[in-house]
This record gives sequence, structure tokens and C-alpha cells, in this order.
Amino acid sequence: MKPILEVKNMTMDFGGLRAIDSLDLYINKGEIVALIGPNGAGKTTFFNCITGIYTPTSGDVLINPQGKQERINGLKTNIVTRKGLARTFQNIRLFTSMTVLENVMVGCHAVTHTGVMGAIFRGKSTLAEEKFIVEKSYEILKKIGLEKYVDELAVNLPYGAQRLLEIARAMATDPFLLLLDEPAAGMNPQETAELDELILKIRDNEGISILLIEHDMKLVMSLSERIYVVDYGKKIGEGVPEEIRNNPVVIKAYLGEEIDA
Amino acid sequence: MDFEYFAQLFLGGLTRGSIYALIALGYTMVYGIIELINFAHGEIYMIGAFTGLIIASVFTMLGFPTLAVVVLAGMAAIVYSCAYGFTMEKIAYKPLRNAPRLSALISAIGMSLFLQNYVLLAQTSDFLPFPSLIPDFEFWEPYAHILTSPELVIIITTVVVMILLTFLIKFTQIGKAMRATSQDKMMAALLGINVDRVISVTFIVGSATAAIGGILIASHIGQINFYMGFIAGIKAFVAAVLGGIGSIPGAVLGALVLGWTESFFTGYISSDYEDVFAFLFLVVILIFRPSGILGRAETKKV
Amino acid sequence: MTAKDEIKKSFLASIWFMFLTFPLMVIKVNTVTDTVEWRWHNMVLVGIGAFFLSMLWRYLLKRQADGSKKEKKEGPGIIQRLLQKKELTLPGIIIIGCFTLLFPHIFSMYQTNIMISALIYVMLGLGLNIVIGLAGLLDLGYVAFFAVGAYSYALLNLHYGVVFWIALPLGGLLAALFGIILGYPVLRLRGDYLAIVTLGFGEIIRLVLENWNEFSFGPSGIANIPKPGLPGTDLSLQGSTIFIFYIIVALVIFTIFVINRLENSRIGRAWIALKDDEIACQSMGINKAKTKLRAFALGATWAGMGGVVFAAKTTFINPASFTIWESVIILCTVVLGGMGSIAGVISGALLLILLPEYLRDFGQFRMITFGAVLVLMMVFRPGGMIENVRKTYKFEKN
Amino acid sequence: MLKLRNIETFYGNIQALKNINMDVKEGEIITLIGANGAGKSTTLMTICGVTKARRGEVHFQGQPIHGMTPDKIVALGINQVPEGRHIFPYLTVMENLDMGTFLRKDTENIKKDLEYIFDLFPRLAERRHQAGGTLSGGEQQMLAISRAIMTRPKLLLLDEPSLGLAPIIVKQIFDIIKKINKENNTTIFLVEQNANLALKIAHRGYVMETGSITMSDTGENLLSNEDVKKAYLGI
Amino acid sequence: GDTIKLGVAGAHSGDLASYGLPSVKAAELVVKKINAQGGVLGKQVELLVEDDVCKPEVAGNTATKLVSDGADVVMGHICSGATKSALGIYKDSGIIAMSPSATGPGLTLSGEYPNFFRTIAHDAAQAQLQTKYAMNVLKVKKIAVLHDKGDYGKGQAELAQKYFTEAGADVVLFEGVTPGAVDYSAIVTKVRSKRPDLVVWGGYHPEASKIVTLMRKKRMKTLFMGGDGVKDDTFIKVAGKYCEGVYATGPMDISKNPLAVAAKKEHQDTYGSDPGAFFDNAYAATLALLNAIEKAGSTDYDAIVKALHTEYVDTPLGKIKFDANGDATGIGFSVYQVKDGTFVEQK
Ligand SMILES: Nc1ncnc2c1ncn2[C@@H]1O[C@H](COP(=O)(O)OP(=O)(O)OP(=O)(O)O)[C@@H](O)[C@H]1O
Ligand SMILES: Nc1ncnc2c1ncn2[C@@H]1O[C@H](COP(=O)(O)OP(=O)(O)OP(=O)(O)O)[C@@H](O)[C@H]1O
Ligand SMILES: CC(C)C[C@H](N)C(=O)O
Ligand SMILES: [Mg+2]
Ligand SMILES: [Mg+2]
Repeated sequence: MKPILEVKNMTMDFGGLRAIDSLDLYINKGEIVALIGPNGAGKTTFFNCITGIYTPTSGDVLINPQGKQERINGLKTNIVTRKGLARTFQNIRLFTSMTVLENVMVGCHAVTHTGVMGAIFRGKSTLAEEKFIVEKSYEILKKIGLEKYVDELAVNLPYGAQRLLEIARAMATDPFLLLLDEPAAGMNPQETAELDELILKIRDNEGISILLIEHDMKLVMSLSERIYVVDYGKKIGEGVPEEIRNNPVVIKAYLGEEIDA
Repeated sequence: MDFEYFAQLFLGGLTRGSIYALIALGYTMVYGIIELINFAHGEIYMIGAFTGLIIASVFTMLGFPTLAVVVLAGMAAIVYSCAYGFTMEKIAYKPLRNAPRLSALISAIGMSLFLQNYVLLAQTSDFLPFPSLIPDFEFWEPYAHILTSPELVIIITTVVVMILLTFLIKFTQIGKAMRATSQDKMMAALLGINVDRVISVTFIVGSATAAIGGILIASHIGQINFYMGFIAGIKAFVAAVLGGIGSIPGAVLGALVLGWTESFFTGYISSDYEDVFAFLFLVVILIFRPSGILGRAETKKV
Repeated sequence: MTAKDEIKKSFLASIWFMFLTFPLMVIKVNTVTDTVEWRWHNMVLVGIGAFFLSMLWRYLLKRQADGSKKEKKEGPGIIQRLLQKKELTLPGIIIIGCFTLLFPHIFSMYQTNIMISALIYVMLGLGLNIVIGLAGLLDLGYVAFFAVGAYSYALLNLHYGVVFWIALPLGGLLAALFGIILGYPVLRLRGDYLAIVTLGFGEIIRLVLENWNEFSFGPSGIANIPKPGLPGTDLSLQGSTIFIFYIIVALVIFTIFVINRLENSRIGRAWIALKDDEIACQSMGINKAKTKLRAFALGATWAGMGGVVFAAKTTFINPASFTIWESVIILCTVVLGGMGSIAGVISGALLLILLPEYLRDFGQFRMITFGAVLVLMMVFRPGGMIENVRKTYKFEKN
Repeated sequence: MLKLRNIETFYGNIQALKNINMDVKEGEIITLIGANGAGKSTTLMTICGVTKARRGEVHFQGQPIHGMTPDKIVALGINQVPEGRHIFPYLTVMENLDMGTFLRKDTENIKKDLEYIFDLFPRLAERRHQAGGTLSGGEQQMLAISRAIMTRPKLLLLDEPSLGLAPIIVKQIFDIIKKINKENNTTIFLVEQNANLALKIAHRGYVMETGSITMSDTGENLLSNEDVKKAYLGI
Repeated sequence: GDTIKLGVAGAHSGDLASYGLPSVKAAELVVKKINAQGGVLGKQVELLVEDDVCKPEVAGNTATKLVSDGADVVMGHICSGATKSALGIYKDSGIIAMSPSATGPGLTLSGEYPNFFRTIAHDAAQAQLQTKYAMNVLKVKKIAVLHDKGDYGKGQAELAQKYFTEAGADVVLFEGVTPGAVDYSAIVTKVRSKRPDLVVWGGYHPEASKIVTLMRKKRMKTLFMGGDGVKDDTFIKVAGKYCEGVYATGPMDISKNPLAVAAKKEHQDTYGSDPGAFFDNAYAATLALLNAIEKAGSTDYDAIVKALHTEYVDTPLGKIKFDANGDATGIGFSVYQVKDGTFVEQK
């Protein structure tokens, strides 16, 4: 079976700056994969290229959720989302004037259909759909553990909870692959441990594969099945956590001599 | 058509553009610093012209020599425009600094109406003749049929003001403070910048350029009334946006481009649709350069 | 601060304003006879006025600062709380409803007439509110759609005898079409760039109407536009005014109904999300272009219908009724009332349109008062008269 | 050097700080740890005058500074690396650093400091002409810290400096903190989620819970405190 | 009621206020004088002054307001567009309106508004006079027509174009300029390149003076001619030496009329300044209306209309009454030329 996401030979230039340099990467169904590397290595840019925020300069992004491969680079962000790739942002981007529940409800947009006429006449199918959206959103919040905040304004949540809400919102789009950009940033060790469990649960219970950017090595090493390491846009290492931990190139460029995990 | 005609239209466009530029400069500075479309900027320009006229008339009647009158009137116009700009910011904009941006815009619209009618009531609704403060230069006579002396002065002043302002922003301490304030007020304060003072200074500088514009333009067209700021303000706003709002050279370039567009369109096609064309041109430029000709592109990273 | 400080400050303010208003208020030159009139009494007035106003100003600002602390403690303001009280809704609606029904019979025709104008602006405000308040797109050329509606009716009627009732939906439709045509090229623009381009479009429409005589009769406009009739009856001036009043009331109710439903729907949420964060919004699978165009088109529809009613009401239209100034006023109604809030927009439009009419007694001080009111309203109630407390979806466990 | 007395800060009706008392001595590194939303950032903002305390007093070197505007406070020698970095997005890396010297007049030393910074973060040297807004998250964090160093403060307030940085850089940052504390005798007030590392380098630490200080002790003692271990060290 | 209510409507704020405000002053002066003499039909006259900003839609409200407030007759409005939209309302309410300045031909000639009168001649008469004078006296062959795109200006320009073409002149340019613009050098350049003998202007004086000034500053000697929007002392005040030699048509010279002299003096005494545009016309209109009421013996619509059509009244404009269309008789236009800073009537 083909991997669900396969990136071949991707390059991304900003003017003269090569942020991603012929990168190859794949993710199999049900995997948790981590993408790590020094600051400015191009990790976030990589996410942006996959999700249509940037169009890569060259290379292929292929997805294969249901046994049929499809090339998605150059597609608009909203189309990519509808194809089943959802993401969170390194700098939190919640809908600030909305409540927690509404944020997740917006996430359901991709999987619902009510149009202008439907909204105005509010017929049976519209009402049913509204009900479906609310229930689904609440379910997701429960799974993530945010149900106690359901009617709070998203901006009033503590930082850690906001990161979780981003994940919840992304899950509402029914993705087959979730791209998480530094989900543990700004969390204390206690909260990070909870996040660890949560991500595992998402993969195991929902069957959503995960690609993760993170600088918290404890989280990365305990969660991921495989790890890619990039520096200056190039892949400098690839393998299971144990291999990476002992890879001298990676240690030199990224981890430093001793690891506090 | 022949070259002379083209040249005349070119120079006409240049003059008109320079006029827009003198007003647009203040517009763009204020916008740059507090992201406010200062609808009342045109009124500051109008007040500058009125003050200039009043002071000039008083001194003329007192029998001062022409040169002294020009200097005194010019200074009074600048001082008063600055004072109005300063006061306006304190009353109508400062209390709104943390409010939604549109609220400040409405406040600016209200200010514009207020000042217009204030001048109408305090002075007159009539058009007043504005003396030609700039004499016809002897040496320029051979070219006067193409470009009059006041027009020449306007063009030169615009260039000088632009250079001075660019210098101010790029190379002085207050300019540095302005740049910081315009991008992140809290951080600017955390680096020791007095944000309130910087904003006041910006209004004062912007008003001073409006006053200079007010006097020069009024003596070019020879008349003023309380309503003169409105259309000039709108056009200057268009020019500032065309050039990339917030950018000093952008304001001048945008104004010139607008001036030329209107001039050539009138000259070669028809002045009936002059503004239609100017606006269409604006749309086309913004479609290809969504942040204006010299505006900075959106560089916020995802 | 001590009372002495206060007085000192006000005193300084008074000096400052005397200086500020000196040339314009005190000197009046007559350039023909070369005489100067010194109006020193004005300076005295300004001095005294500024002193007390400055006291009042600082007192109000301070009270506002304290007030905002207190008010927040109690939750939303009184008006919001009244609006939220479910048990008051029904009686409220009945009272307002009766009042509205009786309005033209209680008050004079003039009152009814300006009320019609105000209600047309309510419609315009509500329509613009979709574009600005919900979708966050700053549109300064909204009056263009209003013009499209008005001219649709006037021209269709003139050439093809189309009656009001057919023109009404048609005007809305045409305006929506224009909304899409205008919206499409400017999708990429943000914030104030969008504002200036829409302003440009508004002017373009007006200038075309002004110049293209063969099409629109140019600046001399179109006169004798028929008022809507009731089949079989011949309405007097009074009668038809009342009839139009009821029509516009019905339309406003219809507008509120539709906008309310749109706001609390999948579409409405997409608009708000788009306003909050475009990129995150797209990452939720929302099509930015489609969502924006929808806002433009739906916003324009109301302006179009409002335009049809306007043409029928004044029976004479020319391009002078569709200047930037009208767009600005509509924008003011939205912001002054309270952006995003339906009750706010309604009160904003009523205030802004009725105010200048009632200020007629101020004579020449009418517009200066109007300007001052705009500034003061914003300074002391920056969120608008009825600040939008968005009705967020409340989850009910079942 | 810095004294906080009975500070109470509100956001509208929400009380973010409740009766906070803290002391920072000259030359110290002190750290403030606490869960998300405890009020750590608010404490820093209150010191700098960005958010005003409703009650209480702040003294810096014996002088009351509550009620002063931020620019006045900064001029006394307090600087902050705020949460969220606040890089000037349209200024280049160089210009951002230059802004740090707004109040300085010693041109000579400025040059030296600049070299020092580029030495510490070669990454920034590479990116010196890039607009701040396009830097990666970590690069921005480095820039924010560097800009603060450029101000040469007497008291440096750091809000989660390690956020989003690669492990190797995190270690480097903590080394730098120690270094400028020793070499420049800069007093450091450090807010951190990475309590482990923070407490290791700090002379003293405070623990904050929902707006109140609940513990204060030396760094070592806090590190070995069972409650702290459970709640903040994830052990 | 126990007073006669006289509505005065026009632009009292906004960009055209300078045309509307003088009419208010005229009405005030007349009413003051008449009230001092015991009023009309033994009743005092009360003024109801309402602003219409020269906007049709506001004019509708203004008119209803006047009707609601019980105005017996209305002096106004100032602009043709606004007048047109208000007239319907007055007609339905049986109220007479008399404008001092609205010159749109259709207002009287269309026959749609029997309740409308004016103390100024209409634009078609004006354009015919302009044509005759320019062709026969000035002997021009090529003309350029410019206008301000407004209701009044463009209408005037179109009429000029029509009559000049019929008279055999060559109209080399017909264009509108943007009112309020800060600079007109492009259009002036264009005019120069077409080499017309005469520029005919349709519109108000502010733009006219800007254009003339610029033409002269650019050393152009082309003749310039405008209509009643230009024949205003403000024009000369503003354009100063640059308007020497400019032609303008306007109501026949009345400066020697003793009533006009007196009215001007009253204004100077009361307000300390010279009267503005259409002051005399407004003064005349007010007199005519009040006189008609007096003569009619009541405020009855038909009676007043009859009085207006039949009774002569002495005004600053001369002895006038109104023809079947509502135009004042004996009020014609003359051609003036600016000489030494005053308009001098050309025979
Ligand atoms: N829009 C852009 N224009 C120019 N350069 C950019 C742009 N976006 C990113 N870069 C540069 O590309 C490089 C990669 O950035 P990216 O954000 O992908 O890094 P990252 O790996 O996510 O780092 P971090 O861990 O610090 O978040 C950086 O050096 C950055 O400065
Ligand atoms: N601008 C604001 N308006 C309203 N409430 C705020 C604002 N900023 C912070 N708060 C609230 O004040 C409390 C303290 O926030 P603060 O940012 O100081 O916490 P923190 O300890 O720095 O947390 P973190 O670890 O997430 O940075 C939180 O409950 C937060 O929701
Ligand atoms: C004010 C005037 C010059 C009005 C002009 N005659 C018109 O009919 O509109
Ligand atoms: Mg990143
Ligand atoms: Mg914090």
C-alpha cells in the first residue's frame, strides 16, 4: 500500500533564499512522524507548502487517502483541507471573536453544505445539519478535554488550552492526516505529558495519522515512530528515535551534547 | 499628436500631481503611524489656507512689504495648521487609540464636518479671492505659457518637502521612533519611546505640510472656501493609496501618477470621464500590486 | 487630582483655545473694502466656553474610565441586558409594532416622510453591516448599489413601464450582480486598499450616470417616477406616503429576519471567521473568494431594494443623490450604532438620519452640531450606541 | 533593586494579580514559574507600566515607578523581552537591533555589542537584512533577546525566552543569561515554563498560582520541593 | 393662522451654501421691513427657513417639512434639481413656490408645475442671447463649450451647443470638468490646442474663475463667456485682474434701480457686507409673493396665482408680473463684460 502522504524532491525558494532543498518525505497510514530541526530550518515552511499557503518552487506533494494517489501542490488551502489535510499553527490563529464551540463549528464547514437559501429558509435539512455540527463539535471538544470551556471566548483561554483548541478545530474538518506545528510550545512539562497522551489517543481512536513539528525532545522521542531531521532545508537525518538520538550530525546541529529529557 | 502638446500635458500632470502630493504626504504620515484614514486632513489644509489669507490681509492693510507679508502669512498658516492638527489628535483620536479602527474613522469624519462648518460660521460660505503670493518670475517669463511661476514653485516645494520628510524618517531619532511606533506601539514604548509624543509630532509634521500645500495651492488657483478640503482630501487619499499608503516617496509617486493619468486622459480622450479613468487605473494597479506601487507587501509570516 | 489642578488645566485649555481660534473667530477681513473687523467678543466666548467644556470633558472621560470598570463588572450594559431578556421580547415587539403601525396616523406627513428616509437608511445600514460588520470588508462605495437599485426602477419604468413590485426584486438582483462584478477584481485587497477601491467604484458609477446622457439622462435626472400603487385605488399624496411607509417597514422587518438567519448559520460563521483570520479560515476549508463575494452580493441586494423604494419615494432621482457622502453616512450609521449588532445599526440609522432633520431648529448650527455629535459619540462610546455582544452559540446539553 | 508591594492588576473585571509582593536584589537571577494563565506575563507588564496596577506600589532602585509611562520606566534601565516576541515586522534584523539602542548614545560600545550578538547567534548574522516578519519563530526569539541585550538594561525581564527554540539553542540561551548576569552585572527576572532549567540557574525563585505568589525560596530548594516537582517539573 | 408663513428653502450648508444663504438674508430684510410696516393683510410674516443642501432627496423632506409646518408660500428652492423634486410635493399641497435662481427651462416650460414661478429667466433664453451676441457682435467661428457636469451647468452647456451649432458656429470641444478640482491645466491645455475663438462656460463661478485665471496665467487670450452662474460679484472679486474682458449673461442690469440700491444698502447696514449671489432675485421674489398675498386678500392658492399673473409689483428687478408659464415678464438677460472690475452691460 502506498503512503498516505508522499513528498518528492520538494524545493521552496524565497527570493534568493532556499528554505527547503529537495526534500523527500512520506507518512504511512496510522503513523506518528516528527519533523525536527534547528530554528529556521524550514519546518513551518514545509507545512505551508503542503497545505497550499505557499506553492512549492518544485517537487511533488502526493496524497493517497483511499488507495488513489493524487497530486496536490498548487491547490488552494481550502481545497487541500477538504482533501483531508488539517493543520495547526505555530503562532496560534484562533477566531478571536468566537467561542470555543463556535471555533470548532467553523471547522465543520468543510464537511457541511448549507447555502444562502438554506440558511434563510432554515428548512429541515438545514436544521438537521446545524444539529449535526453542534453535536459533532461538542464530541470533539470532549475528546480533547476542553468541554469545560465550551461557551468561553477562545481568546480568554489559557495558552495551553488554546493550542488544544487548534487541534480540536483541525479535527473537525475530518482529516486523514493532522499536521501539528509545535503543539507543546508554551506548555509546562505537566501539560506536555497530557498532550502526549492526547495525540496517541487521536491516532489510535480516530485513525488519524500525525506529522509533528516540535522542539520538546521528550515529547518527540516518546511519541514518534519515525523522525525526519532537517537543517537549512535539507534532510540531515531520518530514522527511529533511537537512531536520531545517537546520530552525530543531528546532535551537532540540533540536540547539543547532552540531552535533558 | 505633436510633442509640445504632450509636453504641456506632462507638465500639467506634474503640477497637479505635486498638488496632490503636498496633501497626500500628511495623509500618508498620519496613516503610517496610527492606521487612521484622517478624513479631516483636508480641513487642516483648508484652515492653513484661511489662516494664511487672514494674516496676509491684516498685514497688507497694515502696510507691510510684500515679502514680509508672505513670510508672516506662511508662518502663521503653518503654526495654526499644526496647532489644529495637534488639538484634533488629542480630542478626537487619542481617546480612541484602543477602540476599533472604524470608530476612529467615524470620529475623523465628524471632525471633518465640524471644522468645515466651523470655518463656514466663523468666516463665510463665500469664495474668497486668495492673493497670488508667488509673483511671476522675470526669468521664467519665456516659459510661462507652459508652466506658470506658481506651478514651478509648487513642483519644487513638493520635491523639497519629500526629501526633507524622507530624511526625517530615515535618519533622525524621531524618525526612528516613528518607524517603531507605526509597527508596534507597545514594543516601541518598551524600548523607551514616548509613543504619545511621537504621534503628536507626526500630526504636527503632517499638518505643516498640509499648510504649505494650502497656501501654495490657494495662491495657484486664487480662491478658497470652507469646502475646498473635501475633494482635495479624497484625491490625496487616492494618491497615497496608489503609491502605497504609509510610504513617503509612495505618496509623491502615487500623486504624480494620478496627476499624469488625469492630465493625459483629459488631453487625449475626454475630461468627462477623467475621474472614472483615474479610479479604474487605481483598481488595475492595485490588482497587480495590492499594496500600492511602493507599498510594502504583507510580510507577516504564517 | 485636586480641584486646583483641574481648574489650572481648564484654564490652560481655555488659553489654548483662545489662541487656536484667534484668526478664524476674531479676525474677519473684507478684501474688497480692505477693512478688518475685530470680533474680540468671540474670544471671550471661546475662552469661557473652553474653560467649562474642558472641565466637563475631563470629568466625562474620567467617569467613562471608571464606568467601564463598573459596567464590565455587571456584565453587558443595560440595553444589551434588556435585549437579552427573553420575557421582555414579546411585549417589546408588540409595543414597537403598534407604535410603528400607528406612526403615520399619529404624526404629521413630514414626520412620516423623514421616517421613511430613515428606514431606507436602516435597510442600507443593515445591508452594509453584512459586508463590514460580519465579513469585515470595509466598503466605502456602498452607495453605488443604492444607485443601481434606484436607476433600475426609474429606467425600467420609463422604458418598459415596469411597476414597483416587479422592480423591487429586480433592483435587488441587479445590485447583487453588481456586487459580484465589483467584488471579483478586488478580492485580493485588504483593509483600506479595499476601502479606496470601493470608494472608486462608487464614484465611477455616479460619474457614468452623470455623463452618459443617452442612458441615464445625465445630471438632470429622471423625474415623475411613479409611487407604488394599490391596484384599483388612486392614492393621495398622504395616502401614498403612508403606503410607502408600510412597505419600507415590511422590508426592514424582512431584512432583519434574513440577516438574523444568515448570521446564525454556517454562512454567517464563515464570514466572522474570515474577518477574524483569513488564513486560519481557509485552513478550515472555507473558500475565501466565494465567501467574500457572497457578502458583497448579499449586502448589495438590500441597497438595491432600498434604492427602488428611494426612487419611488422621491419620485425624482439624479446622480447628486449618490455621492461619496452618502456612502460615508451609511458607514457612520453602522459604526455609530454598533458594528455587527442589528439593534445597533437600526438605532444608528435612525439617529443619523433623524438627527439632522431635528437639528433643523439649530439652523446654521445644524451641521457643526452633527459633526460634533459624531466625534463625541465615538469618544464616549467607541463601540457604538449598542455595542455588539455577539449572540454566541450557547451549547445546551441534551 | 526592584520591589513590588501589594500589587493588584485587573483586566476589566478579571483580577489577574492578587496582592503580589516580590523583591529582586541587584545582581540576582530570579525566576517566576507557574501554570498557564497564572499571571506571570501580567506581572512583567505591570512592572513596565504597560498594564497599570489598580493598587500597590513598584519601586526601582528606591524610586517609585508605578504610575509612570513605559518609556520613562525603560529609561531608568528596565527592559523586557515580551511574550510573543514583538519583532518589528517590516524592519530588517539590523534595524530591529538598532531600535534596541534607541536610548543609548555610546556609539562605540554599540558596535561592540552588535558584534557580540552576531557572535552569539550566527543565524542572525546570516539573516541581517531579512525583514523581521519573515523570520522563523525561533529566529525571531533570538532577535527579541538580542534586541533586549542591545539596550544594556540594569534589569532585564525575560518572558519565556526558550519558547520555540531548538534544544541546542535553549541551552545556549541559558548560558547567555548566566553570562550577561555575571559579566555585565545585569539583574535578571526570568519567567519560564521550562522550570527545570530556570530553577537551575536562578538564585531564587517564586511560584505563582492564579494570580498569587504561593512559594518563594532559593532555586535549589524549589527544585527539590515535592509540590513543585509534581506540578511544574513533570516528574 | 395669525401669521403669514413664508418658507425659504435652499442650500444653506454644504458646497453650494454660498448661493442659498444670500436668499435667506434677502427674505429676512424684506420681511423685517414689511412687518415693521404692519405686515401683510394685517398679519405679521413669519419665516420658515429650511436647508435642502441642493440635494433632491433632502429637498423632498424640506418641502414636506414646510408643508407640515403650514407654510403658505415658499420662496425657493435654489437649485433646479432640488426644486424639481420639491415641486411635486408643493403641487399636491396647493402651495406656490417661487425660485430666485432655478433656471432649468423645464420647470416652467414643461407646464407640469403650475404652482411654480421664478424671478429669473430660464437657461434657453440665456443660451440664445449668448449665441446671438457671440455670433453677431464678437463674430466668433470656433467655440469650445465647457461645463461642470452638474444639473445646471451641463444643461446650460447643452443649450449653448445646440444654439451655436444652429447658428453655424463650429463647436470644437464639448466637455465637462470636475467641479472642485484643484487644477485645470489639462483642460486648459486642451482648449488651447483646439484654438477656439471663444470658450462658453456652463456652470458656477468658482470653477469659471479657476479656469479663466489659469488661461490668462498661461498667456491665453481666448474669449470667455459664462451664464448667470458666473455673473456674480464674487466672480470678479475672486478672479481679480484675470477676469477682465470676460463676458457673462445675467439678469438685466438693475444696479441703477433705486429699489436695488436700497436693498443693497440695507444689506450692508444689517450684515456689514455686500450681498451675495441672487440676492436681488430673492428680494424680488419675496416681495412678489407677499405682494400677491396682499392683493389676493387671502392665502388661497387660486387667488394668489391669479394675483401673480395679473398684478405688477415693484422690485429691485423692475416692475414685474408673471406670464402663463410662471416666468417673470420684463426680466430678460443682458450680456455683460468685465471692465475695470465691474460687470458692464453691453448693448
Ligand atoms: N515569507 C518568507 N520570506 C522570506 N523568508 C522566509 C519566509 N518564510 C520563511 N522564511 C525563511 O525561511 C526559513 C525557514 O523558516 P521556517 O519558518 O520554515 O523555519 P522553522 O523550521 O519552522 O523554524 P522554527 O523552528 O524556528 O519555527 C527561515 O530562515 C525564514 O527566515
Ligand atoms: N489583555 C487581556 N485581557 C483580558 N484578560 C487577560 C488579558 N491578558 C491576560 N489576561 C488574563 O489574565 C490572566 C493572567 O495572564 P498572564 O498572561 O499574565 O498569564 P501567564 O502566567 O503569563 O500565562 P502563560 O504561561 O500562558 O503565558 C489569565 O487568566 C489571562 O486569561
Ligand atoms: C444657484 C444657481 C446658479 C442655480 C442654477 N441656476 C440652477 O438652476 O440650478
Ligand atoms: Mg516554525
Ligand atoms: Mg505569559
